[in-house]
Amino acid sequence: MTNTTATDSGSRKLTIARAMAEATAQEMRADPSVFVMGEDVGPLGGVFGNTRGLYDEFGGERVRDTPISETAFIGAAVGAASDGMRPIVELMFVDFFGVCMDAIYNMMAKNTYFSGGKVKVPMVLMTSTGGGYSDGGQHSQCLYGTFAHLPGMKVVVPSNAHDAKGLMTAAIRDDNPVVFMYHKSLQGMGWLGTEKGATVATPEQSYTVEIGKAAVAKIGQDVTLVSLGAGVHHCLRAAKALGEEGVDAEVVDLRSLVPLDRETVRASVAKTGRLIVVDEDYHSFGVSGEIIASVAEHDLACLKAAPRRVAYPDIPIPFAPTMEQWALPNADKIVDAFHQMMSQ
Amino acid sequence: MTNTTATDSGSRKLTIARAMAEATAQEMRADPSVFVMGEDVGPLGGVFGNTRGLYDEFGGERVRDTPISETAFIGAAVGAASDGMRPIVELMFVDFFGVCMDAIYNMMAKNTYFSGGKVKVPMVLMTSTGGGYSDGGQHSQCLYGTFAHLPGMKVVVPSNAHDAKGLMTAAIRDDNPVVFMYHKSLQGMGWLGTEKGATVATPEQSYTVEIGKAAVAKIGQDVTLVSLGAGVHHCLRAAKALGEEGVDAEVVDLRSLVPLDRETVRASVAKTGRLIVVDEDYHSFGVSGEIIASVAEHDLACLKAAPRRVAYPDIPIPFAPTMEQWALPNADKIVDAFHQMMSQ
Amino acid sequence: MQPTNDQRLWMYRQMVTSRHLEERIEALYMEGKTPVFNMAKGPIPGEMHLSNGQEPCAVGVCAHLDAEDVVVATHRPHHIAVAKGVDLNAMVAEIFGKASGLSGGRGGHMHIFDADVNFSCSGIIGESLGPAAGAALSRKMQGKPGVAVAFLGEGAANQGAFHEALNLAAVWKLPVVFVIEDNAWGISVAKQASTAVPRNDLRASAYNMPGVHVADNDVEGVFTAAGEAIARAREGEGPTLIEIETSRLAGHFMGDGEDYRPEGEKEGLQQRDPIPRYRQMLIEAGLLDEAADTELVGEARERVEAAIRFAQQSDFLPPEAALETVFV
Amino acid sequence: MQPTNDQRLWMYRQMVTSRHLEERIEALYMEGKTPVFNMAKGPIPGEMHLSNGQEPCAVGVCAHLDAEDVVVATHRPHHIAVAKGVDLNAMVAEIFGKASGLSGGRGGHMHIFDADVNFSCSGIIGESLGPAAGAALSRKMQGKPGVAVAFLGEGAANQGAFHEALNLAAVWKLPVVFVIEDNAWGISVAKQASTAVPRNDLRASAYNMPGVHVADNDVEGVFTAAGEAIARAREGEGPTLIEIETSRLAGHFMGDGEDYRPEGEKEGLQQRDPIPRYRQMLIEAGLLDEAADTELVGEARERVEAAIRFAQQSDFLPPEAALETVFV
Ligand SMILES: Cc1ncc(C[n+]2csc(CCOP(=O)(O)OP(=O)(O)O)c2C)c(N)n1
Ligand SMILES: Cc1ncc(C[n+]2csc(CCOP(=O)(O)OP(=O)(O)O)c2C)c(N)n1
Ligand SMILES: [Mg+2]
Ligand SMILES: [Mg+2]
Repeated sequence: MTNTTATDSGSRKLTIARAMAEATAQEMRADPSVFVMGEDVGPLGGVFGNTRGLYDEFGGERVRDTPISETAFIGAAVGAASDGMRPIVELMFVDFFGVCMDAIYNMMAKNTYFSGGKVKVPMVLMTSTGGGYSDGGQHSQCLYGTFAHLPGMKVVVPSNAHDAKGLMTAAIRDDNPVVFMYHKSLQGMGWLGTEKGATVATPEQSYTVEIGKAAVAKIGQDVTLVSLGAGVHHCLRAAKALGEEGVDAEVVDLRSLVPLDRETVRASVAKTGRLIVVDEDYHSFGVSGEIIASVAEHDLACLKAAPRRVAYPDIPIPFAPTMEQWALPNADKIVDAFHQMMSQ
Repeated sequence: MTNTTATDSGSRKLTIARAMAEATAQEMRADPSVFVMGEDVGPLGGVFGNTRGLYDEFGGERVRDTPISETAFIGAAVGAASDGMRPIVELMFVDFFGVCMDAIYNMMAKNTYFSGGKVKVPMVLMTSTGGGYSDGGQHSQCLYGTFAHLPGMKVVVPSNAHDAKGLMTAAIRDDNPVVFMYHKSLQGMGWLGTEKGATVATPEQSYTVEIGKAAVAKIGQDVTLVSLGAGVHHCLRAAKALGEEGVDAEVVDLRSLVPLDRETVRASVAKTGRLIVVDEDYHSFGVSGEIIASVAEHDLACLKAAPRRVAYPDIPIPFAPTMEQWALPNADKIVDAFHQMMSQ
Repeated sequence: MQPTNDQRLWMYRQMVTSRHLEERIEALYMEGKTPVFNMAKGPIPGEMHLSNGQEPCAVGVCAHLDAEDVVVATHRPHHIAVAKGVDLNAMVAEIFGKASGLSGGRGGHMHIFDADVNFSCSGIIGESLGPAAGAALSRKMQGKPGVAVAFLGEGAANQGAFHEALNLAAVWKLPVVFVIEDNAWGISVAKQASTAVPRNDLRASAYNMPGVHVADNDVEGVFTAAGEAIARAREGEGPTLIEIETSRLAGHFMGDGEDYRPEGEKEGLQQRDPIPRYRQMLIEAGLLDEAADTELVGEARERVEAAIRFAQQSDFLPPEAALETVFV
Repeated sequence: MQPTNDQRLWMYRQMVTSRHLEERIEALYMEGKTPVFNMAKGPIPGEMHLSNGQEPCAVGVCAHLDAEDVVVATHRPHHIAVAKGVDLNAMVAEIFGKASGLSGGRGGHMHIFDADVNFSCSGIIGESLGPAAGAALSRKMQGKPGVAVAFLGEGAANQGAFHEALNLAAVWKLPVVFVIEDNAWGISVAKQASTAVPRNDLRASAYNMPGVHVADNDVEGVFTAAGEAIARAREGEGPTLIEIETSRLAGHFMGDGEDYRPEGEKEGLQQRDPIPRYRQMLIEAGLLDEAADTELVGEARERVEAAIRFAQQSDFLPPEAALETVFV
């Protein structure tokens, strides 16, 4: 396994969309059992660009447009994965999980256990997450907590193209089901707005990023900002703003929720004594609560102040940009949370 | 609204199954718009007994057996609820949510918001939860966190018949969608084993228990045990055992997850300084993390020790009773958790 | 069942109104999105699914409906909303996300809810069907008049919800009509690549209900088929499935490059644009002349312009209103 | 397509084996559950769905299958597992939750997975279909031999997954056969109260695939229908839907009071028990006599008894093994 980090990646920058497609193409070249299924993944190249070019190179047998039948084709992926194939299947928006969650969580995630480890289900379920571009309450959710809560599937959430490529390659090679949640605002598709920080140097050769290891995206001493996906970029901006005030923030990019790298989070908080969790998923019963609890139950004494969260409130996602932007996490809210923490 | 507590309930004891059926019958008598739909809710009276007697009294028009088509009939309940009816619809096991979650969380829970409050969706989704009787990994889950995480639906989890009746009546009268999660081991159906503590004195007349208010099931000074549903009874047993050691535990029965009564939990922990959360749902990204975080972020200083959780591990639920019982929360584990807390 | 002359003119007027609305939305949507197309920008952000070309489906069905009847539509709802009589000002304001919008801007264009005329929709494919069946059940149980209509795309006919809802409606003999707008595409996937049968009305027999096909985006063909189906429903004879061959003149959503279309397809569709065709028919039938048409079109446009002005002049809700109406 | 004499005897032997297995399980299941029936008690806790009466469906289909072929079954899997050649010892040990069980006791009776003979099942209604289609796709893509068969109940034919999977299989022309075991009941709900058509094979036309009906729980009728369907699949001609009229001689699960059955139904079904009927046929055909039958039955019983002894004598895994095999 070649592990590469963002620093030794040379200078070629890729978007996450291209990084995902490149990892997929490389694995498809190397392994004939890898194939792709989903809505509009073929000639269109995926609504979010992450299968672009694959149809031209591999044809319609291995890059399959499906009917709008998520239960059937995700169920089919489970059946194919247990029969020697390595399907990569796309749920176009994570918001649609409700029409097909049984195939995902009761079969994909559990068949290995039900078989005592004898049936492998090596498949990747890719799905887009996130809002911020006024797509309304059925097309803007993150649902990180929803997937991470249910056992039997790994859950990865990359924040940049380097990690996306390496995590995608690792996911395809993993003998377990992996849910690959990519945030639309990071895809580098102009029409969704583009978080520049996600488009980073990405090696051309194939490599993996280990699933289950968080990254310290910025080293700091004064406060730990923990996030994932798009939230990492809010944290990095907040860290910059705090830096101008002389506050040295550390930013932890979880990269995966299952397995969850509690060690890295705890080590960081042990150093800084302060924790702010930033999550675009719903506030309650999700990622932010889990991270805070994981620290508090482990070592209360290391905390110099009550931990805080900057999460999406427990409301459906409103369409109007005024309301949606107000509700989303951003760097200012993180800086405010830090100030409030210090004033208590 | 008549609020009644367990103490002034007289002496007639009911099982939760009967309490639910009684509340439903009373509301059906009072309000012709209330009706029941689901698999085997008719002549059979519900696999878990909670619609027993309704078919005989109200007939097949108002107590409707459905095809095994959860997406259609829960979707139909949404449509009927927005059209002047008050459907009570059953998802036989919560484990089946994956075939119909879209109707639940993207429509039932959001249509009111999408309409700016103009469309009401007064419906109750009843669903059975929990394991302990070797029903395997697709028939034993709690999934409390899964439902509580997603906005727009109230979520109630009664621990005894008194609360079940009052919460059911409140749920039926609520103009919002309410998910009513009843634990199989508390139903008082002999064939599922019976938690005696769930079958309590229950008034015959109609009354409501307010949704969103936790109950202090046992007052104590030394440690707060927070739980819901079947877990409350584990806590009460643990409290008894601890009492024999001279430790005075307080038991908080959440009763609802949405709204979540953080105040009652925080007030209890402010008093005891110690928190153990007991949850039969999966450990990570769920109820236990949320409760701990809700306390830690609010007031770190009140905690005399790191909070702990006794939750179901992040594994599918095994069939073999040896493994399942080992994995489930119980009173001994709670007592152990307390001892560990004190030895640190 | 043939439309009366009044119904003919009503249908034409609704089609013209919807088309003009969509053309104006198209232009306004692009404001702020050039030279670089970014969905988040401009006065109308987010996805935008236009219904140009599909107006016959909406008007031919809604010609038979009153405000009390229930319609559940899809992610592509404008033409149906117009024909169902959704308040135009409040709907356009909703599309702009304004306080005066149907939900104050919480829903947006994919979530048009107008309780006054019993109109709603869902952005999830196939999810219009269950609620429509449920509304029909509600009317049946209450003994209240009114039928329900679910619209769906031909792509949605491969979603499990389709099967479940049709079966439920048939078993319970509900007063509901299922109307498939077959525009031949589900985003970039052609009907024949995703659907095992050439026509979805053939699937009606799997539910023991009548299946009716309307060819060639024919306004009056829709009128007749829907009229019969809705009459059946009103008379308590149960559900019907209708598939209408229609045309999506625009992309799936705005910003769609439409490279997947076979060459010449779009031009061919535009040549068979149902609105000029129907105008011609009405002129030939002596129901319309140039002057009357100009007046009718002018009125329709003015209604739309007034709604747009209303929306533009409205304010946004204060941002923290986002927290309200989760529960009533 | 007619069975050979060997196939006839094979089918009979499998039916007898399955039936004896179920009768033994029935008795063992009740241990510890009297006088008070409590599902959690006894050597076999949890739900128990017996398949007595449905054996013809299993043997008529599996007579055409090899180990390499894929079968996905339901919550009621024993008869199919026996006919598919699932390791009987390991299967019974699984039902007892033992270490020597197929999954070490993690799955239980609703989650029988035997990769050696490509057998699996799911306890969620309708969820056998997608995986079977996917296994068929896998064979097609790999150019490997083998077909897939999904079993489902008639109640499952109203679940969305049915529709989606049949359509997908037809569009992609997959080597898969869908076999509906119509035992007339979904728990307490009768087929006619839940299904808009009298026979689900009539639904095949909605997917442009052949639909075949087998009446009267007829072993050889199943054999013929399945043989043709599986041959079609092997020849690359795509999927088939079969519905078999069968009978559930027991309750839905053990402990079911069965009060919902019309009077006399159960007795009628028992009189038409397919196993004695088939025995009689084989005797009349001169393939079996009393002595041969006694020997065959004795052998089948001994296989079952050996498996039960194996299971009973096996240990449980250590409890903490619950934590293992979540991931490989
Ligand atoms: C369950 C689900 N899957 C996928 C989508 C994404 N999606 C939105 S529109 C669309 C195509 C729908 O095709 P059709 O039903 O024919 O309607 P049309 O867009 O042609 O009007 C898809 C796949 C969705 N909204 N919901
Ligand atoms: C999606 C889903 N809904 C409901 C159930 C509960 N359930 C288990 S078996 C059953 C009846 C199934 O009937 P059928 O498909 O005819 O199979 P049979 O039991 O008759 O073999 C039901 C409703 C389930 N397991 N999954
Ligand atoms: Mg279409
Ligand atoms: Mg059945």
